[in-house]
Amino acid sequence: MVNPILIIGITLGSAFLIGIVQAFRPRWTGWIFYPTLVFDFLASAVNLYGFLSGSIGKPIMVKIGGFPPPVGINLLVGKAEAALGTLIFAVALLGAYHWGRRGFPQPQGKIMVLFLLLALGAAGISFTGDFFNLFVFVEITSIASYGLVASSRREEALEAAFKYMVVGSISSTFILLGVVFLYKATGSLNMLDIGGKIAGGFSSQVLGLISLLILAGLLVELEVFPINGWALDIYQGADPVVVALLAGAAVKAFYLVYLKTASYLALPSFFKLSLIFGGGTYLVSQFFAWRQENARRLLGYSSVGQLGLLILAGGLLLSPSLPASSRAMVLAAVVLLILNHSFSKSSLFLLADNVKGEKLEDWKGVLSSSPVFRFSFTTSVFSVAGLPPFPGFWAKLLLVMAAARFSPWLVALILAGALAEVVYYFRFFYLVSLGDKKAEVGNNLLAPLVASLFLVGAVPLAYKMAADKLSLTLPGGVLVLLGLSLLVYLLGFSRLLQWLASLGLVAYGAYLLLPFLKADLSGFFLGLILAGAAVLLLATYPGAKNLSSSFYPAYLVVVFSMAGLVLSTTWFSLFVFWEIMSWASFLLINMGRGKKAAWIYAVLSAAGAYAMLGGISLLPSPYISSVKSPGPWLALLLSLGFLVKMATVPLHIWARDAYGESPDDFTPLLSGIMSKMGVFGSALVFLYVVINLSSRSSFNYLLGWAGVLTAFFMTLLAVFQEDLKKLLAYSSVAQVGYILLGLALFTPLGWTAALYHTVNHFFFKGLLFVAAAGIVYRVGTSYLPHMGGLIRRMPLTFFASLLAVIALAGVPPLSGFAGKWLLYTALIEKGWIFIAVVAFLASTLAFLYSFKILHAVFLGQLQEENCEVREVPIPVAVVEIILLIPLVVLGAFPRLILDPITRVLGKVTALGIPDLKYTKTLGVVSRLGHWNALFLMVFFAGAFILALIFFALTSARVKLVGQMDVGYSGEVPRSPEDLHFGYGMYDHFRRAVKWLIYPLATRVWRGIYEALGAVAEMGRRIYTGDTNTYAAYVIGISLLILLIFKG
Amino acid sequence: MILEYFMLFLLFLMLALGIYAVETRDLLASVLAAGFISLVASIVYLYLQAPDVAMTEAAIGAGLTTLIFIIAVRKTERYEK
Amino acid sequence: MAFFVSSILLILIGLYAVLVKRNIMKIVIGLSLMDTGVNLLIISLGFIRGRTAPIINTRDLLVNTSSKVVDPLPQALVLTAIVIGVAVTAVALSIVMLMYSKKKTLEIDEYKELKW
Amino acid sequence: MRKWFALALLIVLGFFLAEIASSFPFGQEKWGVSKHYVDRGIEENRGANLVTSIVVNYRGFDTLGEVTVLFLAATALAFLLSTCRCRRKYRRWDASLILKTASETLYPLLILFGAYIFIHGHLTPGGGFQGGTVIASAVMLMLLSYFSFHPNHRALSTTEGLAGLAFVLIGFAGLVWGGSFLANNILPLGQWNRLFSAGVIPLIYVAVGFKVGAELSGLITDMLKATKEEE
Repeated sequence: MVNPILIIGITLGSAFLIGIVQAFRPRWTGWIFYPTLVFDFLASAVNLYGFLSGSIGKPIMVKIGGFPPPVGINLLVGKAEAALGTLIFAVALLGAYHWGRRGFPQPQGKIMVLFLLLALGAAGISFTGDFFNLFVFVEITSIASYGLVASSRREEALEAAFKYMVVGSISSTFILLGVVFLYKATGSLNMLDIGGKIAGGFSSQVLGLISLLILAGLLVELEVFPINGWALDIYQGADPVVVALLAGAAVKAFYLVYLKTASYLALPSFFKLSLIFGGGTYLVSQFFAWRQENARRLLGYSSVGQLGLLILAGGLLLSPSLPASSRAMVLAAVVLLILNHSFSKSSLFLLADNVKGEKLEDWKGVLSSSPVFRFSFTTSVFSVAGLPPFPGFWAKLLLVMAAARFSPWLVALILAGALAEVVYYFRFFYLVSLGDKKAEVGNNLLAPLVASLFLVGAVPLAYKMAADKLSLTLPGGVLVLLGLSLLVYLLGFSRLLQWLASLGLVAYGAYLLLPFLKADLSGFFLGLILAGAAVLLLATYPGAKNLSSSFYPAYLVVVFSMAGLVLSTTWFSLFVFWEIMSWASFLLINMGRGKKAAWIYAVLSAAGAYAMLGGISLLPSPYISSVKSPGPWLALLLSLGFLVKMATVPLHIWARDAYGESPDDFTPLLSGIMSKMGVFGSALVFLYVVINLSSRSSFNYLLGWAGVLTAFFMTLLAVFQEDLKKLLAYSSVAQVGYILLGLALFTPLGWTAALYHTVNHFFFKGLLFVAAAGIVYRVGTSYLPHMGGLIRRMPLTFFASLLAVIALAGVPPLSGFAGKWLLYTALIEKGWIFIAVVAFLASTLAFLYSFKILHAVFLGQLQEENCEVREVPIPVAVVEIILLIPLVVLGAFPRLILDPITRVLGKVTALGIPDLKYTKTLGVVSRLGHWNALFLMVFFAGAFILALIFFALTSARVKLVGQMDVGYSGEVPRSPEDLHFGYGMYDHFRRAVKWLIYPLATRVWRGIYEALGAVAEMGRRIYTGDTNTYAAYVIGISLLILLIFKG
Repeated sequence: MILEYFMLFLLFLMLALGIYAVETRDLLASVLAAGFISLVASIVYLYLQAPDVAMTEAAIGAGLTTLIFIIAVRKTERYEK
Repeated sequence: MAFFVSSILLILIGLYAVLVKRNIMKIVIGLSLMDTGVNLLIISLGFIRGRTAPIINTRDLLVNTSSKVVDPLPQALVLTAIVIGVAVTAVALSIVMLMYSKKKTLEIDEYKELKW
Repeated sequence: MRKWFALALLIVLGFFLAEIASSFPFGQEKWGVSKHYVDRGIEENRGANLVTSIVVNYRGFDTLGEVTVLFLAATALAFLLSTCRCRRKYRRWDASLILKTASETLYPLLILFGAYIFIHGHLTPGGGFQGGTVIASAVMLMLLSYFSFHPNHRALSTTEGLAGLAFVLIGFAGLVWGGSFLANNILPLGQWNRLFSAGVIPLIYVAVGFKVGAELSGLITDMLKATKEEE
């Protein structure tokens, strides 16, 4: 145990000493400055360790002057104070190192004194047990902050410092008055003493007003809305290092003392006060940041918002009606939030210090400038936005679960704020990752790197805390695999090694998870994931591709989080893996060309996930299989996240570009497997939630329509798509729509169709996307009119694609037909005739684009620039062949997959097994009809071969012409595109159905976004920048607090 | 009794000076008025049996604060627009 | 009572300058007036009618002291507050001087670069 | 508009403050923890001036903070004004002979007086802060009289640093020999109302006096000399 007075005394002594040394040897000041900070940090850390390990049982009470508490001043350092002290000095050390590396402004000894005393003041604020002493430390902190904020001597910095000075003076006047009044009322200045008196029944008619005066003063320092204009100005105008220290450390001390004061002065209205101001600040700030173009101010809004969340959590802690278990959750959440925010925000501000210019535009291209920058930035943004696996994520989880016991509206508020945060942080992320040019970035990156490494290091701790409080268990094997996946990043020097390691890891994963490969729903999907991932990974052979070094780790994380997802037994676990999968896939999509698409994907994923979390928080039990008596809203909330991943209309707007512009090596996984996680999730919702719904049949019917409309519209859009990958994207979404329809039927046959299609869609869409990746790799574009005639250059790929397209179109004899047959049978059996009609129409339309794929890519004349194109690389070819086999085999023997599905459905007791029989002659027999797959296969193969022979015999009469080797009567074609088959294909048809493909959803979503943005922009104007006005806000809000809460 | 009326006078004087200090456009006069308020306050402190505070207010509030205000006004502008 | 009223009024006069005056020097003067008012209020709170200053320099004060002197604690607090007040004023003035040296004006309207 | 709005706010605020203040009847006896200081102060500290006892001993930690605040302010001001291109509006020549002569006479006297105040801080009104300010006023007088007068910056810094260290070290001495930081039991308390009494209180107040004197002198000097040639 280190006596906390040593920290304060030694730091003060060092500050005085620096003053002397500065006068004689200015260079030597560092020799006092840094060791003092290190000592402070170590001393606090030793105490913290003491508390955590239990060797210090009680809070350390330091009686200054030897007088017992009410007489003398005392310091009271408990676990929270020790932790906060450690945090403050850790952040201070980082900031000091960073600043020293960049060079302190001269005279440096003076700045060091200010810096040291700011940290000391913050520590003192949290240590002290005496109200007047608190005032003194508040003043130390404030004056040091005024000086430091102004220290860059820029005009903006001075302006910010002045505003802070004015507002801070008013706030400390309130605190001083409150403290003195408190002394008059209670006869004491000691926090414990006063707390004891009040708890012991002491009361006075003005006690409420007095307490509120103090709390109002503290709320000013806590930057609550709308009295936080000054704080935003500091974030924008002051030196980023100072801001890191203020936002990362000093404010947290104010937060702690706010909580302490509120709990000592214990008025019943305090929790409402905190909830209202915390919640309001949180929501409003996250929202106001939407259109912010200044990076530092944006970070400022985020900081203010995070503080608001902390205050809201504090309000929960102060609430008398919170059950003890939820209390523990909130406490854990507060600890994690503070940790998370301090380090991520320090990291971000210190990174901002390395970027020239403050506008978001100036940040363009910084991500490609240095891997350290990229790592720190990504980690910090993920962390501050509360994404897995960082502490902020677990904090959010804990807070939401605790808030759910309180009020669903609180949950909604927290999640809405979190969503708004994702919106602007990922807008930031998207703008930052734009740009091919490398931005000029400073190289003072060690401190932010350390801060972000700390965030990474805190992940196990955060997980443990959350897991304890939520009794959450994640499958251990999967966690190990996820950890190993991240280690693949370390092989970043060689992509080939990464690829090999990834293959090995997937194999190891399959070995590890083998026991779970049972004939149930989880096992079914697990098999698909592991086998599919292994095959698709094979095709990503790096060769000479320009893959990011984080491609493979992220890929593996997606794969294993999917494995964890399907193995989950609780909704928590499912949500955690769902989020990990979403954000790892976001990173992968962001590696491609479509940065903006990645942003939209992020926002919609987050919206869906938070809806899901909201739903989960309202469930009485976290076990997936025990959802009792849900309302329709709950069912909808739970399924929203899955619907987003399945890109069900109208949540599909992300899909085209996210699929189309993601890295070509990732798209097969995204389409073939990841979209099926939405299917898995929806299946769970249907099985365990919707089934208990009183309005179950209408809910199912609604989702059935959603599925079929998705299928219809996406098919329609695919028909007119001119980009190969985007066309496949639409097609993929449409197919998943069919699957959703099958699930919504909720009959054994419908589910058989859905599961069958799930597997089958993986085969043909995986094949098509792998082929597309190969083609794009060779041709260099995904734009259809630039292809054509490739059949002669890539015969294998053509053949593979041909079969895949036949399967896709659902034409006999290949595997696709079985899916369609089953689905239509199920639809008719159920009697959803209208839906069946639309589905039929959609699958007819699908022929159009199926043909387009073959036609525009492979048939017609070869473009001149493609004359030298070679067959796809060998690994791709191998994968094509691997995926081709099941298409044919399943086409002939559908029972190979129908039997396992029947077994799986046998386990699903709610559903029963499908009414299908198999006979030698009739093949598969349902109540409505039958079809013999083997016979069809032989028949069609025979016909095909006959046609082939005929063609071979007559091919002598066919003459090949060059593309430009044509002439119209006098007219000369202007460009090869004019003569291209695929160019403007179905244009006439497009004109006819223009009204149907109007991008309504996109427009509506964009309209909502822009409208909200405009409102945010208007709202922000209450921060007029005028000092008088800010002061008036402070007085006005304080009066409001006094008026409303004095009761 | 006279003393109490004198105190009332002093308090009134303080308020009057306060309003003057806030409303005058001459910053130097404003600063001096503020210093004078401190001086008056220190007399009031004596009445309130706080000699320590009276000394401090006279030395720091009336003396030092006024001095640094004067320096600051001299180094910036004397008249408010 | 007059002491309470006038010290509160002094605080309000100072605040009025902070809220209304468009000159940064005036705002700082206002803050300083506010400080004076607060200090006066605190001392008035500690005053006990008919008592003497808390300095025990005669022997008869030694016995039964608490019925003979005013409350010394508020005085001690004000002592601290006055010194802190001058410290804040000094920093504020240095910021004002620097601001003036950049833009050559004390008008608050010129210092509204940071907003929204 | 702004004026009336502000007035409205202030009236409400005034109402609240009055409501709180009026619940404590003016001039009436109400002891809290300070009853301990009044009743036992002499016994525990021997300092005749109870305010000093509180400031330096019972709440000595606040005073340490207060000293720190002043130190901070002086540091911040020196830092900020070290590059200020402020207007140079004071004389570049010495003041009149009368002022110079008077200043020279008063200078040592004022310093002596300041020292007297803080040495007697535990006996009479006043103490380190007041004494220090008086010393600073002596320096100010010289600054006003002589254009070229410039207090030795290093000496000032050293004084203020050493004085501050002395405060902290006395505190630590209390921790080591007296059991707690700033404990007043490491020196004999002596007899009530004597110069050498009250244990460490006079020592601390002397240190504070030196520190405040040096700091405020430095502060005034920094402000006055905060000029860069702009012509």
